[in-house]
Formats: sequence, C-alpha cells, structure tokens
Amino acid sequence: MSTATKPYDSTLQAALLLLPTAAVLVAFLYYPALETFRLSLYETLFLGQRQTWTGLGNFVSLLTSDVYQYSFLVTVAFAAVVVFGTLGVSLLIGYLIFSVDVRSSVYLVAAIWPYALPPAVAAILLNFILHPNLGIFTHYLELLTPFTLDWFNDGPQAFAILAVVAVWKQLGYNIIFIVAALSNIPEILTENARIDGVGRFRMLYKVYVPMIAPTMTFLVIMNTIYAFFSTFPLVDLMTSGGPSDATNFLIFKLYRDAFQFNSLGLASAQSVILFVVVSILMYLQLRFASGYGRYGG
Amino acid sequence: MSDITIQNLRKTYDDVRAVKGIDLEIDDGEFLVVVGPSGCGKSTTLRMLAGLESVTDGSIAIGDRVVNEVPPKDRRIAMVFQNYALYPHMTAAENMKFGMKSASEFSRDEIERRVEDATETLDIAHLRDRKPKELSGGERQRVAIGRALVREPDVFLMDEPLSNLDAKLRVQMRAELLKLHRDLETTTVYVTHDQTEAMTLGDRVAVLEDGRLQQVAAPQELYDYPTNQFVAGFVGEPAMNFIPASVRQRGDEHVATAPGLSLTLPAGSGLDGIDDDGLTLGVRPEDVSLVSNRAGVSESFTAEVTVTEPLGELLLLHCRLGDEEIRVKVEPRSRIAAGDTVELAVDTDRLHLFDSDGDAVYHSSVPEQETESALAD
Amino acid sequence: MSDITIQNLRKTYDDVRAVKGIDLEIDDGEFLVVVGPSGCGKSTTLRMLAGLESVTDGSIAIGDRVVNEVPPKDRRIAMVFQNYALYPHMTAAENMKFGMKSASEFSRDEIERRVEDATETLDIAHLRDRKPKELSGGERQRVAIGRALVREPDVFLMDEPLSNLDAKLRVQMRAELLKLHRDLETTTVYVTHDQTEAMTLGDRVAVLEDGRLQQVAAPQELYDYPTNQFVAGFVGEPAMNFIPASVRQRGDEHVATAPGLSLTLPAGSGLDGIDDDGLTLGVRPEDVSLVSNRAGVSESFTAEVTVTEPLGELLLLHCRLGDEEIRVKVEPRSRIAAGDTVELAVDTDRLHLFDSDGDAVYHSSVPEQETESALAD
Amino acid sequence: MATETDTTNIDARRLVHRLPDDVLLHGGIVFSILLMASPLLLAVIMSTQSTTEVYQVTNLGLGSKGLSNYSDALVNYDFSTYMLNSFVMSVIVVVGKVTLSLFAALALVYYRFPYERAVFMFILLTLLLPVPVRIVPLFQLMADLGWTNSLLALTGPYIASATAVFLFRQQFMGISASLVEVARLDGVGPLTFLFRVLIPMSRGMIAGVCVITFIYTWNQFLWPLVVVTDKSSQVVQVGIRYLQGSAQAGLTQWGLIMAGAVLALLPPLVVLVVLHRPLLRTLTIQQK
Amino acid sequence: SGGGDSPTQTGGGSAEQSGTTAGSSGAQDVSVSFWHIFGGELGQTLEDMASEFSQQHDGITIEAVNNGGYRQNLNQSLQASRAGDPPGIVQIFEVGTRLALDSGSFTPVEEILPEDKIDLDDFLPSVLNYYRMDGTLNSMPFNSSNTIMLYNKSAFEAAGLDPESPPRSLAEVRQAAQTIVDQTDMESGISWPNHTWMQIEQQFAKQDQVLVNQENGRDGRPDQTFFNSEAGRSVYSWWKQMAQDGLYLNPGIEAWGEARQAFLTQKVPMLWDSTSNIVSMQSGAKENGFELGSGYLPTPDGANTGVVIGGGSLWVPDALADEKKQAAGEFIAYVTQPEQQARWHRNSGYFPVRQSAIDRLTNDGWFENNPNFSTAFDQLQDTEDTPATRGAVMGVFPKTRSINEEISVSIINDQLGVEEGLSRMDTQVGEALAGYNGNYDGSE
Ligand SMILES: Nc1ncnc2c1ncn2[C@@H]1O[C@H](COP(=O)(O)OP(=O)(O)OP(=O)(O)O)[C@@H](O)[C@H]1O
Ligand SMILES: Nc1ncnc2c1ncn2[C@@H]1O[C@H](COP(=O)(O)OP(=O)(O)OP(=O)(O)O)[C@@H](O)[C@H]1O
Ligand SMILES: O=P(O)(O)OC[C@H](O)CO
Ligand SMILES: [Mg+2]
Ligand SMILES: [Mg+2]
Repeated sequence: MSTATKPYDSTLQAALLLLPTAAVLVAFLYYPALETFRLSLYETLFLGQRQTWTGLGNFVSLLTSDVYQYSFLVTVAFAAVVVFGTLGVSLLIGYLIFSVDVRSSVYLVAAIWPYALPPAVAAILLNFILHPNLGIFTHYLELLTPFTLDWFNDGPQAFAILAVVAVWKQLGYNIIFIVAALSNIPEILTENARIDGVGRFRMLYKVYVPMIAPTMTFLVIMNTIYAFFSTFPLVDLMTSGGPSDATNFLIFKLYRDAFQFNSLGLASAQSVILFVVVSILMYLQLRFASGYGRYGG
Repeated sequence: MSDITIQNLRKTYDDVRAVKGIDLEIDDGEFLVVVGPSGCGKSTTLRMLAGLESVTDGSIAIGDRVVNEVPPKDRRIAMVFQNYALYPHMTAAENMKFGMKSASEFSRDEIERRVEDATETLDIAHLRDRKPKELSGGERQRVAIGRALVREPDVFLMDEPLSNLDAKLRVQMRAELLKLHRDLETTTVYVTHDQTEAMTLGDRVAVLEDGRLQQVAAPQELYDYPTNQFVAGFVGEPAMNFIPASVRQRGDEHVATAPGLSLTLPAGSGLDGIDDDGLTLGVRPEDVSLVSNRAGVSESFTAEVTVTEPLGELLLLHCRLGDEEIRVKVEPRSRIAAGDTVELAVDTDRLHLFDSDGDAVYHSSVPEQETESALAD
Repeated sequence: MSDITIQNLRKTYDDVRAVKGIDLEIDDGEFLVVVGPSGCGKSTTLRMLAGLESVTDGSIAIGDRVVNEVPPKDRRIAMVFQNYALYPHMTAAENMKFGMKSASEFSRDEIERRVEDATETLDIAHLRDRKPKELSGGERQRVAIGRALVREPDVFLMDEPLSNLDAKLRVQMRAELLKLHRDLETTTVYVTHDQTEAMTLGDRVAVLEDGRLQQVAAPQELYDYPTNQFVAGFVGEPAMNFIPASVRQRGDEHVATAPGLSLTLPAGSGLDGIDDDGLTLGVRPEDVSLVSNRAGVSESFTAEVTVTEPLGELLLLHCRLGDEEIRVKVEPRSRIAAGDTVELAVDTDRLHLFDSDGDAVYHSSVPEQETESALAD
Repeated sequence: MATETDTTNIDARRLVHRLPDDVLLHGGIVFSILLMASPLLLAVIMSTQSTTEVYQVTNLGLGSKGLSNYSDALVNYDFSTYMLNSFVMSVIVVVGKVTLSLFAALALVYYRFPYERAVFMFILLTLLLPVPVRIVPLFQLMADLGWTNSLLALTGPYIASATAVFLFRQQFMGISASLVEVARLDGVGPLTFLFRVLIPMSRGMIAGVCVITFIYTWNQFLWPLVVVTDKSSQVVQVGIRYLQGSAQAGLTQWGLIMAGAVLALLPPLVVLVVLHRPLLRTLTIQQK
Repeated sequence: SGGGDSPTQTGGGSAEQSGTTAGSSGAQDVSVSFWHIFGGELGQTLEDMASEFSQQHDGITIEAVNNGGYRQNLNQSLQASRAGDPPGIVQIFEVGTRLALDSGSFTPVEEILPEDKIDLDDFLPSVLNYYRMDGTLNSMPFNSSNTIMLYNKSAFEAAGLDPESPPRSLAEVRQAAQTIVDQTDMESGISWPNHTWMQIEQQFAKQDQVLVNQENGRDGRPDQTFFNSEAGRSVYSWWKQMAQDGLYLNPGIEAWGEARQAFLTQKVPMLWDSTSNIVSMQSGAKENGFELGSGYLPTPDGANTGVVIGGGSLWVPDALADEKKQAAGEFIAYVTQPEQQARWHRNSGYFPVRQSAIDRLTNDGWFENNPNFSTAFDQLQDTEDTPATRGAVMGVFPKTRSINEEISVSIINDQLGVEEGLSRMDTQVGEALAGYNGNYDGSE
C-alpha cells in the first residue's frame, strides 16, 4: 500500500488512538502470558500463593508423565478426527447447498446456525440425546443395531461422542467458508464442465476441492485450534476427562491441574506447551496462506 | 453437416424476456458474429445454442438434429469464454485434457495426439506445463481455444473471447482467430459487443437488439445498407448523423428538407410514394465535407462549429445545424476552431432515410453496385 | 495567477524512479493533457502537483508560490479521480458539501450557493439527493466534477476522469469537459492514457514515457511532427508503420530504400548529411494508398495482403512488404481479399525518418506550412 | 470488489436450470439440515416434558409442562440473572471492542508514525495468546485487582482484539485510496473522517464484527467458570452447569436442563439469523 | 498466607459492634452467603433454614446458594478467597479437609462459634474427630453420611429371594444379582457410581485397612498409599468380574444421578448410595412402584470394622470481615441445633451429628418407623474406632479420587489387570503426594 494514502502524520494522535487497545493487550494478554512463562518454572500450591523454583522441573515431569503423554496423544487424535470429520461433512453439505442455489439463504441459515451454538449447550443437548440410558438416539440405535452406547464407561465411545459433538458444533463455521469459497469459483468453470460432460462427483474432487484448497487449509488450521482450545466445555460437561482418561484433553487437564488440583505451576507449563502448539499452527497458516495464490474469477 | 438452424427462438427468465424470437440460419463453415449492446440477449442466445440455458420456445437444429433437449456434452460443440474458464490448478495441457478424460470415450493416445495437434496449431506447445497464472492473458485465451479445439467440435461458440485482453493484444488475437478459422473452417458463432470486432471478423454479422435480430449481413453491407436506424447508429464510429427531415416530391425529384438544409435525393429504391414529414435523414460523418474540398456542389449548407476534435488523421467537427448536432470528419490540418461557421455538403450517394418506426426506407446508392477495384495483376 | 511551473521534478519510491526530471510550464487557463502508457509516471506527476505525494527533487510553483511544502488543502487545487471518489453513503449534494464543511472557513449560505451554482452549471440539480449508487457512471462523474467546482480552485487536476465510462458516454463527457473549460477557463491538468482523449481535449499535449517528457505540443503538431519514434507510434490508431530503411544521397536527392521499396525523399530540414543505414522510415496507414487511386505516381511498390479488416468507413489492409507488415487504409468498398497482391504508393509529404536512437531526424513536410482552410465568411 | 464474495451477492444467473437431479439435491439438503437440527428440535420438545415424561424415552410428544420448565429455569434457577449477566457482558464487549478497534485501525491505516509495522505485529501477535495460554496468571491478576465476580473481569480481557483490529484495518484499506485523498485535499480531520466517512462506509463490517463478537462472548465458558465464583454474577453458559445437578425424586430434571439449554442458545441464534449477511461477509474476510 | 491481607478485614472496631449483632436491629445488615451443594428438595430445605434464620435474626441475612458440587465448591471458594471476595460459609466435602486447612484460607470454626449457643460435647465424637486436626475443630460437621446398600424389595421377592435379608458379603451380592437377572427382566444386578468413596474409602475402612501411611495421614504427612493391598484387590477382583459378567451396571464416574436413575427405573435391583439421599430415593421408589429396602454396605467376606464419615462440613473463610464471621458462626450454631438437625435428617437422610437430636428422633419413634433411616445410623454405631475408620487425611485427596476413578474404569473395562491398576494408583497418587509435600514443606 502506498504511504501516500495516509493523510495524517501526528504521532501523538496515533499513539492516543492506539493506547486503549495497547493497554488492554498489555495488561490482559502480554503480561499474563509472560507471567505464564515465569510460573511454569515454579511449583505452586493454593493458587500460586506458595511458589518454589523448580526450573524446568514442571516440563520434565510433564514430558515424562504417562498421563500427560496420553493426554497429548488423545488430543492430537481428537483434533485429527474433528478436523477431518468437520471438513468432510461440511464439504458434503456445503456442496449440496452450493449445487442447489446458493442464494437461498433459508438453506444457508438452516445449515450454518451451529455457528451460534454455544459449546456448553451443544454438550448438554447431545449429552441428553446420546445419554446411554435416556437418550432417544441411543434408544433407537440400540433398537435398530446390535450396537450399545455406553460412553460413560467406554473410553473410545466417549472419545467418539465428543468428536460428534465437536464436529456438530463446528459445522456452521465450516459450511460458511466452504459455501463462500465454492461460490467464488467462477460459474463458467462449471458450465465449461457441463459442456465437457464432467460428472458432479468428479467435478467436486478434481476441480472444486483443489480450487478451494486455500480455504480448506485455513479451515484445517482453524478447526485444529478449535479442537485444541474450544472443546473444554464438552469435556467438562460430558465426560470430565474420562473414562480411562480417554477424553482428558490438554485443555481440560490444564484446567483441572490449575483450578481443581491447585498446581498452577504445572498448569502454566502446560499453557506454555499449548502456546507452542498455537504458534506452530499460526505459522503453518501463514505459510499456506501465502503459498497458495488466491484464485480470482 | 454442421449448419445451424434457429427458428423462432425465445427465452424468458421469470419476468425478463431476454430473447424474443430469433430466426437464423448459419451455414456450415461460416463465421457468424452476433453483435449488439449490452443486455440485448447475445449471451443468452449463445448459451441456448450450447445447451447451458433451456429453450423457452422455438427450436435449434445443428445439422439435421434438433438439439433442444440434447445435453450440452452431446451437442458436439465447444465454447470459449470471455475470462478463459481455465482451471487454475491444472496446467495448460491438463486443462485441455480434463474434459476429454471425463468423457471417457477417448483413448489415452487419442487425447495425447489431439492435445499435441492443438498446441502446435496454436503455437503454445512450450506452455503445456504452465498453470494459468503463469500465462499472460493472450496465452490463456490461446489455451482456452486449444481446449475447445481438442474436442474437434462441429461448432465453436465464443462469448466475447477477446474482451479481457488489452487493445494491442486484441487486435493481434483477432487476426489469429481469422487465420485459425480459415484453416479449420469450423462453423463458428462469435458474440461481441464491439462493432469493430464484429466487422473485421464476421463472414456475416448479426445485429441483435432487445432480444430481436435487426439485420444479418456481410460487414460492409451492414455499414452501407443498414435496414434500420438502430443498425445505422450502432455500426460506425462516430455514429451516423440523424437529422429529422421531411421529404417532398417535386416533380420527378424528391427533396429532403430540414432546418438549414435542403437536399435533392438521387433516385433510388424506396423513394416512390414518399411524401412525408416524420422522416429521419441519415448521413455518416465521413460523408459530410467542407465545400471547398468538393468542387461544383450545389446544395451546400452552413453550420456553426461547436467543438473541434483533432484526431490526428482527421479533424472531427461538432456542428450545430438547426437544433441538431452533426459530426463531420474533415482534413486533419484544417484551420477550423470552435465558433467558426463552415459550409458543408453531403455525399448524396451515401444518404439514408428512415421512417418514424426507424426502418430504412431509402438508401441513395444501390446494394449490388460494383466498386472499382485496385487489384494488381 | 494560476500558471504552473515545474522544474526538474523527480520522484523516487524506495527503488522505483517514477518521475525522472520534468520541466514544464503550464499557462494560466490552459488545458494541458498528460498522456503516456501505463506506469509512465502520469499519476505520480499529478499527485505531486496536488500535494498527495511528496516531491523527491525539483520544484513546483503554482502562480508565484513554490508549493513543494504546502499541504494539499492550501494549494487551491481540486482534483477529479478516475473512480469518482464519491462517498457512497452521502447524497450528491452532501458529497459536494463535505469537504467545504470540514474546511470550516465557509458559511452555510456560501456553501449552499456554490453547490447551487455547480449543480446548475453541470445540469445535475435534479440529482442532488441521490446517492452515488443511484447514479449512472456519467452522472457520478458529473457530481465528482461538481465537488471539484464548488471549491472554486485555481487549478483542476484530473486523473483519467473518463476512463471508467463506456465509449459513448466518454465521447459525450469529453465534449462537456471542453465546454466547461471554455466557460471557466481554469488552468487544468488532465491525465489520460488514451491518445484520442489527449488529442481532442488538450490545448497542448504532454507525452510522457518512462518518467520523462517526450514532447509537449498542440495535438495536430504532435501527430504531424513527432519528435521521436515513441511519440510517432503512440499517437495514431492504427499506429504509424515503421520500416527499417537506409538513406543514400544521390546527387541532390535523398533516396530511402528498404526491401521491396525505394523512395525519393522531398527536400526538407534534417536531410543534410544523412547517408545512413540504421534508419527507420515512418509512414502512417492513411498516407499509403492503392496506386489506381492516385494518378501519376512513379514510385509505387507491391505488397501481399494478409488480412483485410472492413471497418465500414474504410478497409484496413495488413500487407507484407519484405519482412515487415504494413497497415494500409483504403476505400471501404474496395474488393480486396487476403492473398491479393496490391500496388501501393505513399504520400511523400507525410514521411518521417528516425535515427537509431529513435529521434526524428526528418519530416517531409514543414511544420509552419499553411493549410487551406474552408471557412465560410 | 473482491471482498463482496459469496453467498449473499451472487449473480442472478446462477439460477441455471439443473432440474434432473434437483429433487435429489434438495432431498439431501433437507435431510442433512434436519439431522443437524434434530438435537435442538428434540431438546425443544423435551423441554416441555415433566421428568417422568422425559424418562419414557420414546415419548416424543409435547409434554405436559408447557413452558413451565422455562419459567422454572428463569425464576427458580436464576436463569434470568444469568441471561442478564451474559447479555450485559456481551454488549459491553461488543461496544468496547468495536470502539477500541476502530480507533486502533484508524491509527494503523491512516497515520504515518514510527514503527507502524511493529505496532501492528504487536497487536497481531496476541492471536498466539488465547485464554488457555494465560488463564492462570490472568486469574491471579483479576484476583489481585479485586475484579473477580465483576463485569470488569468478564469483559476486560475480551475488550481488545487482534481480530477486530485486523478486520477493520482490512476494511479501511479496502476503501478506495481516492476517497481518502479527496478528504486529504479538503483537509478533513481524523475524527470527522472516522465518524462521517469510515464508520458509515463500514457499517456492514461493523455489524459483522458485532455479530462475531456477540456470539463469541456469549458462548464463553471457561473464563467465566474460573473468574466468577459468585453465582449471582455468573453467566448463562456456566449456569447450565448448575442445572445439571438438579434432581427431583432422585432423577435428573432433563426437561428443565433442556429448557435452560434452549434459553442459553436463543440470543446468539437470533442474532445469527437476523444478521447472517454481514456475518458471512465479515467472516470470509477474516480468512485472509 | 492466603487472604490475610484482605482489605475487608477490619480491626477491633467491628469486634465491638459484633457484640450487638445477635437479635438486635443493628444499623447495618450483615449479609452472609452460604455456598452449599444441593439442588432440589435438599437445597430447598437449606434455603428454608437460611430464611427462617434470617427472619429470626435481625441484621443478619443468610443467602443460601447452590454452587454446584463438592469439588466446585472447594475450588471456587479457594479461588474466591484468593481473590479476596470469599463467601461466608462453604460446605466442603470430608476429603477436602486437609487441603482446605493447608490453604490457610479458613478460620477454625471453633474460634467463631458463639460459645453460649453450642455444646460441642453433645456432638458425636466419631464425627468431630474426623474434622478435628491437631486438636482444633476447623469446620463444623453438618451433613454426615455413609454408604449403604439400597435394594428393591419387590424385585427380591419376585426372584424368590428373601426381601428382608439383603446380602452382606460381596459373594452374596453376586449371587443375588445373578438370581435377579436370571429371574426377572432387570438388566443388571447392581449399580453404584464409580466413586472411590464407596469402592475404596468405605471398603477399606470396613476391612480395617488404611489408605495411606502415617496412621492414615493423621500422624503426619503421608507419602505412601496402599491401594494395592489385599483389601483393594478383593474388592476390585469382585467388581471387575461383576462388570465382565454384566452384573454391574456402570453409570460412570461419580455419576450419582445415572446410578440412582438405573435403580429407580428398575434396571438394577441393588444400589450403593449415600445415606444422604434416602428421602428422595424413598419417594422415587414409591413413584416407580416398588418397595425400598436398605442394608449395610456389603464387603468381601462381610467384614465390618466400620464406615468412615462422609458428607461435608461447614467452613468459614479467613478473609471474611469479622462481623460476617460472627454472623456465620451464629448460623452454623443454628443449623446444628438439635431440632434443625432432626429436621435436616428427616428431609435428607444425613444422620444427625448431635446426640440430643438422635435422642429426640429415637423418642419420636422415627427410626422404628423408618428402618431405612436407621440403617445408616446403625452402621455408624457399629463402627470400631481405628485409624482406618477415622478416615484418611491428605492434601491431594480430591485429585486422588480422580486418579483412582479413571484407573477404575480401565480396570473394570479390562484394559488393566487388578494388580496392575491398583499399583498404578499407588504410583500416581504417590507422585501427587510427593509433589504436594515437597512443595508444602519448601515454602514453610
Ligand atoms: N439468469 C437470468 N435471470 C434473469 N435475467 C437474465 C438472466 N440472464 C440474463 N438475463 C437478462 O437477459 C437479458 C439478456 O442478457 P444477456 O446476458 O444475453 O445479454 P448480453 O447481450 O450477453 O449482454 P452483455 O454484452 O452485457 O454480455 C438481460 O436483460 C439480462 O439481464
Ligand atoms: N507508492 C508507490 N510505491 C512504489 N512505486 C510506485 C508507487 N506509486 C507508483 N509507483 C510506480 O511508479 C511508476 C509510475 O506510476 P504512475 O502511477 O505514476 O503511472 P501512471 O502513468 O499513472 O500509470 P497508469 O496509466 O497505469 O495510471 C510505476 O512504475 C509505478 O509502479
Ligand atoms: O453425597 P454425600 O454428601 O453423602 O457425600 C459423599 C462423599 O462423602 C463426598 O465426598
Ligand atoms: Mg454477454
Ligand atoms: Mg495513473
């Protein structure tokens, strides 16, 4: 951008305009973040009122702890399932909506509303619908298939159920982007394919998906961040990390260590590790965002 | 056989009547250009030909087959779009192959051969492995044409294929398209809103307005004998001057009069029985001239120059004649300034008369006239 | 006084030298058009005049005052932009008032009066309360001009104000701008990349290329006596034909030869001492003609027609002459087809010679020559 | 404009006829939409049922309690308080964030000042610091400030955001440079420019940011859970958590819980439905 | 330590005023919040008590707030104390005692009790002893419970079992379970929430096995646990087998509601439950049309050294203003009055903690008429006083429960062997203990 379009050059005014934002960011983001780094080097009790220097001790004990390793593992697995589950389902629904008539905002709104769905509500609703004993879904599932839902006790099932809830909640967000990206594909490409007689499905995976690859990449990153950070309410309200730690995701473990088991230092060390995870994801996003040119019409 | 017969073709969108009944025959091997102002229904017509748009009424036949209900892929047509419609993630070669591969009726070798041929014909063999974004506009359009070529269609349909190119490139691609058509002799329907393109490319030009065909004719015929005022005004730059006039029969002669102007019309078809007030006299800017340049012109008239536009090779005068403005092309180095009064005369061989409906009732020259030719040998 | 004096003006962006030293005087009340290809520095120059861009080197004076350091709002200029730059959420009238209100040196009444005046002048009073999106392109541009008008500036700066309009409207607005300038006589600097616009609008035209002024002259002078090959090629459509040629002195006469062509050059300034190989002969398409049309021409030559483009009022031939392609404008109704061989001659009064640096060394006619005029009275 | 993508602004010609498989497509969509909505529909039904009715698993009729589960949740289980808290929190964050971000974006886009890039990076880098990365010290900070259980704690950490600044910056940069230059030629002051030009021209974007922010804030769970210990200051998302413990005659009151869940979902849902257009446009810009 | 620097703490001034608090219409109202953990009827009872008290005591308003579960109450009150804005009275579960004490966030309750209104000698010693550490009573026992077994008499009868003699040993439980599953259309034999309180804490006490060293943590900070002991193995082997054979319906970790629901909706005939819930279980049984029976918590071989006190006690944060502490003390004294205790018992099933309340109930014939209520009480009275039945004390007890419950899932799902799982509990809890102790000592 040309500097020439900048009509004002009072540094003082600029500083004043930026001040409120900067102040909030420093006070509530940067300072606590730095403090997290500091605390991660201490062992603490009772919400940080007792602190003992341990250096990298927290990290060592995390990295050598079976529980933490397992937690890391299930989180990564969960993220993978959520990311690709969400993408797959959203792609399907998005493509259907796009194929019919994108302007129909009735369909669109009916498909994207889960964007507004609070994770806590999503958790509670499905907790009930899929309740092992009371759930109506469970009831019919068990009636119609030999399958029994027992996710209060069955780790893999609990994992799967949380994934379903997480995917459900995230569908709206993904559909928004996929429909928008598909709509940005010039209509003539579709028409050209019609003249050539390219099938709908072939068109999807040979043309549309590659063409919306930047959006898909973006969604992979956003969904990963979501799976890592925003699924806390699901765990808290549905499984509390269980059974057998099958849903003891990093974020939940962090919360529990910090606010239930009072190990703030240990929790801070986990925050630091999460920070590394976000940083990597963000870096990847930037890499990919600049790697793909945006396809114009 | 790939001539096209269009009968009473109509297209209605919910409340818009885009095409209002077109009858047109396109010969096998012909290059037909459809031209008209924006929104006149050019694309709609072409898209019905392609099968991308359903036909509301009427019929389209390619060869002997009525194709109204034939899906696009079975019409043996290929289409070239304005913005190329290349798949951005595929190389040039992949773009050309993609459609054929989907059709699955072609062998690998056949596909390779055709792509080979097409890239050679279009001189883009070296671009095969580039993606669209690594190509210039002209190269992209060439690849798009290549993609149409490989299908070896009976009919090419092109919707403003050059209008995304800059002026220089457009002129160049125009020439190339002509050469290509001369080589392949595939029936081509070409849509444009640019009259220069229409004139220079078409074997025949179809002028469309408001969903109706106005005239279908060879380019020069269109220029010289427009069938109505719309065509007369649409073709030619600057546009033909239109002067409201009345024509009176005086003995054998017909005289056209307008404020500040009185012209004896050369005898010609259509003059019989005309004795009318609500007529419009049409004369092109280059058919008006300064009197001093034409010796022995009796029926001159004067007009005041309001604006002069030196265009280098000529000087365009905007003159006030009665209440009308007329444009006159004169010698570039004429020393004429705004505010001057000039004496003008018209080339009476190039006069046109339109009635109140806009239909041409009279052209002062006769269509079949021979023009002197300057052929050496 | 609102003449403008530009001295050795330069602009360097980090690593781009956009303007490389311009000297230019613009008279009070003059309409100066700056023309040149994309990226040549036109906008940059204009923006430095406006104060939107700082000056790297050199000086700009408006009237007697060097304005290099004067903020834009104090330069008494107004600017009109290509994309109108209207605030989409304000009505036409609000758009016109907004800047003045901000300046706060104008009373309410004064503002009202000026807007009234401007809307009247531009005939847009009925559009006052419409928002930009309810206006057509031409109307928007008129409002934008109105906004410039109300400031009653000493200088109008316009950056391609018409290039967003369609062809018809552009021609019409062009005429209106000319009339407006005739009424107001405000010094105007007008930037365009369109040579037609430059020719028709400018009292003088400044041709810019690659950050350097190539020529500043009245339009017809530019067309007839380009100072270099760039200007010669840039002005005129289709462009001047350039044929590599060598010139030999034979006794008193100078003869230019090129493959298939030999021309005796009329005496003229610049021919003295020329006896050279690396020259370029320039001749415009309309200055080449079919021989049969010009009686008694001795130095004719033949060429093969490769493409014919009927343009209605004329027929453009692309001909092969030696290894060169030359374009020739001939009678529209000539029966010439691609593949024919034609006999051609040039108008020896309209020849140009350029040296290997591209500088014009010779024009066959003399600048100060009188042209016969066709004035009545 | 490249930004006007999508969904809301699609060429009328997209209505190309695709009849043959239309029915199938529509069927597919309706099916997936219903499947997606089914938990919510069931919840709405169950929210009208009494505990006994809920426990008859296959009872899918509207229940005998009508809306009384809702009034029960609102009155006896303090949902009216939680909803109000959530609402106040969301509105404060929306207004605060939009205001602060507009100012910041104004400075970033239209001011020349030293270290512009660094300042922008400073703001942007906070994307790396989601709540979980700093939750422990943030809680301690709130405790030290004595802000726990207050709106300050609920809203403060959300009131400035890289995303909003980024979006407004993007929006401002998308405003034609010539509009800015016109203002410059006229000598228009920064605040006049902000209020008379930028804000009116960014209404869509502002609406979009408001929607995103409202939904985001309303849906917060972890932070209120940590920083609010006093129930009367709690927000509705955490309020749901309290309902989970309610039991009548030994049985969990699922009807009541469903009513609470529906209540907690309603405001963001309404906002989404009403303002989905600006939301869609804004979100797709965020991608870049 | 925590909360000491609270800005709300005022000096002697408020102590003077506090003399006039009780019964007088003091100028300023003291409002004290009381965070409890009950929803439903129990919550209602507490709220009634609070408002009755507030009415009787001018100038004091007690606001009873249901603040979720025990864990939440403990954590939130620590958080709130840390933030200097603590509640007035907090109900904390028995296993949070050490942690609450170590946190330094609370005032020993005996310091604020109005001495004239309370007679500590009237309290059951077994209960007081649980909450008395190093000779100080830190919190006031209020809702005390233990685990009993509820069973569906109607189902027993239908299966041909004696509805009046519930199984006492785990083997008998298995037999009864098997019989009922075979004879009736019940889904499974028994259920209880996966909650160490029942399957470990009570079972260990019954078998006279301490959980941790240092005399179950009462003689010093423990650093070793004994989950992988004979007591543990016998319970877990039985449990695992029950689960594998489909005789145990697993409702989930600490899933009280689900377990009760399975029992009330007659999916299982037996339930291990807290005595605290007898009232609602009785009405639930009636609504679902069966007769409720109750018995001691069965153990391997029917061993019965006794039970540990469960439930919660009332704590008063240290950061509270003095007049609020005073008011809190008044309220605590009020709810432990014999008549309130009796009422509380009748409405819940928590046994009264005062002898005089028990006497009153006995005299009214309450226990005779309500045998299910007496079961819990009898079980308590049958308890021998040993380190095992006095209950374990450790700072990481809440975390220990989480660890053990997670591992329990793996054991009964057969992902872990019994020994393997129990020794994993020992390891993980051992690590937690070490971390806690190290840290605790380090900063003292
Ligand atoms: N899908 C559609 N729905 C409704 N009206 C349409 C649709 N497609 C085209 N039209 C209308 O039909 C008319 C003809 O459109 P068409 O695209 O054929 O014009 P065109 O001649 O190709 O114009 P242009 O030169 O601008 O491309 C226009 O008025 C247009 O608005
Ligand atoms: N802010 C800038 N930073 C760097 N280079 C610039 C900037 N503005 C212009 N340039 C460069 O300066 C040169 C001249 O640009 P300018 O905009 O003046 O061209 P122009 O003649 O107006 O072209 P056009 O006809 O396309 O508007 C170009 O090479 C351009 O890329
Ligand atoms: O449900 P309660 O109150 O009997 O308590 C059970 C356990 O003791 C909680 O730790
Ligand atoms: Mg079209
Ligand atoms: Mg420019």
